[in-house]
Amino acid sequence: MGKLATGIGVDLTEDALDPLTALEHCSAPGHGAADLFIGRVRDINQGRQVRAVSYDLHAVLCRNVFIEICNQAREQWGETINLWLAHRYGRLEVGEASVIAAASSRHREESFRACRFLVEEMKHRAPIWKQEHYIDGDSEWVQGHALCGHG
Amino acid sequence: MGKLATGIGVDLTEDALDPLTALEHCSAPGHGAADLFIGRVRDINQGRQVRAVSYDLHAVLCRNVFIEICNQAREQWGETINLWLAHRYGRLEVGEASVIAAASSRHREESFRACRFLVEEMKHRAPIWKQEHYIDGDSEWVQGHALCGHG
Amino acid sequence: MTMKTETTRHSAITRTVPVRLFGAFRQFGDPPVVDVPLPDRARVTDLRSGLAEHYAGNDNALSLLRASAFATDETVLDDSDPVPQGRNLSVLPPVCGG
Amino acid sequence: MTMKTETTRHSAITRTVPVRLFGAFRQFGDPPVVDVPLPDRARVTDLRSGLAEHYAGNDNALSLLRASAFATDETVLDDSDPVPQGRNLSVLPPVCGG
Repeated sequence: MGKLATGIGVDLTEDALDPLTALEHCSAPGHGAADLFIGRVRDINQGRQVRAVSYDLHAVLCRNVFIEICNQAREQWGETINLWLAHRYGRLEVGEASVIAAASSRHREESFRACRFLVEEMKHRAPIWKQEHYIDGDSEWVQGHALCGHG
Repeated sequence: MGKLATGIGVDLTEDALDPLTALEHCSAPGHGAADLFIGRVRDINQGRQVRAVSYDLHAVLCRNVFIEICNQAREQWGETINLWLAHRYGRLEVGEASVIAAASSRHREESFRACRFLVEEMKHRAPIWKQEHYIDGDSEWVQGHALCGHG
Repeated sequence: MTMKTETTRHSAITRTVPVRLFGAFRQFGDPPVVDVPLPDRARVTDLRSGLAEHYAGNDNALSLLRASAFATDETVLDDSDPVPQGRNLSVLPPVCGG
Repeated sequence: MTMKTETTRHSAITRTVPVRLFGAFRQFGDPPVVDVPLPDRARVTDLRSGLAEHYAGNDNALSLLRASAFATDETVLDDSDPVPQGRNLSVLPPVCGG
């Protein structure tokens, strides 16, 4: 678990993700709104029946990218918003949570937008990969978004 | 607690709202995404320091309106999405959750949009009122959105 | 002329309906339900007038009433709707859930 | 001419750098870290060429490599960047978190 600025929390863990931890982090007496997103392992992807997914990630870089994404969200929607971004790695069964993003803010507009931002940026920029395990016994690394250099 | 169609859950209660109940309802093997919104009592509203808020609601009509809102969300984003909409009534202290809305779906776009829809429609259409209690001892009913007849 | 008198007689107050109060209407010291006298074949607009008479002289309540809607347990009503028979009726101030 | 020979000599292989593999690169039977020979003053494009030589003949790996980026623990690199000294280096296939 890592915190950079107060109000920003990121986590990369092999353990089950806990939405209550995210919601507790994303709360404050002045925050009337919190939005939380959970990504879970689906039973079917592109027509193939999935049994489980193994997530691989570059922990150090990923943590830095998560913090950078959170900082950018604060630049856009205000320094007072709280943000949480956590991703699990290792093998996950269908229905288990792979990612939790959350944001809290004074009013709901910022929470919804910032939470969505965390999810979209994570998907495009975070060094995370997944290998799907199908019920037929086959496994395959899922194609993703090519990363670009800084700038 | 009420359910109309499978996958739609609405609740009006004096008890503390539980985000885990909402997230459990909004999950399915085919659902890769869930979005959850929590509205909480803020410590300041329009410059006045709030100690607590009393929520009043028309339970029977409110339940009907909640179900109607959920049905409309399904018409827009698909019959397979799961939806949860719960509101608390009675006296709530600062930080306590007054409303929880959640949606789950195959992909994240529908979850985000449907959850946002539930919140916006609830705020405009549900027969719910709030009286703010200020730290100076004063109390006031908060002005809201006028309701319109059907059609 | 006789016809008109007949009509007037038919529109005279013939019943009262209980109207439940919510939200800011709770602040005027009424019980939770107010009985509103209504003419026969009344429309929602008559219900509004009846409740306005109840609040005669209370400018805050009258102002709130103008911004409020009437509803059954199933739906919000238009002023032109007939007052439904045998249904619970409520007066709903502007809402602010969440 | 002498100058050019000097330059060429300076660009000869002078070190190897360990490059960590992630995601689909794990499927080709390599250890988690591959040592890539590099000329002095190498740029990331040289790192890419060096790793391509490692995967010579493996079309799947070469195709994956073309879509991949190199990174330190702090940031993703451009092909025109110098290979940073004393930093952990990784090759990152296209990502798909969530």
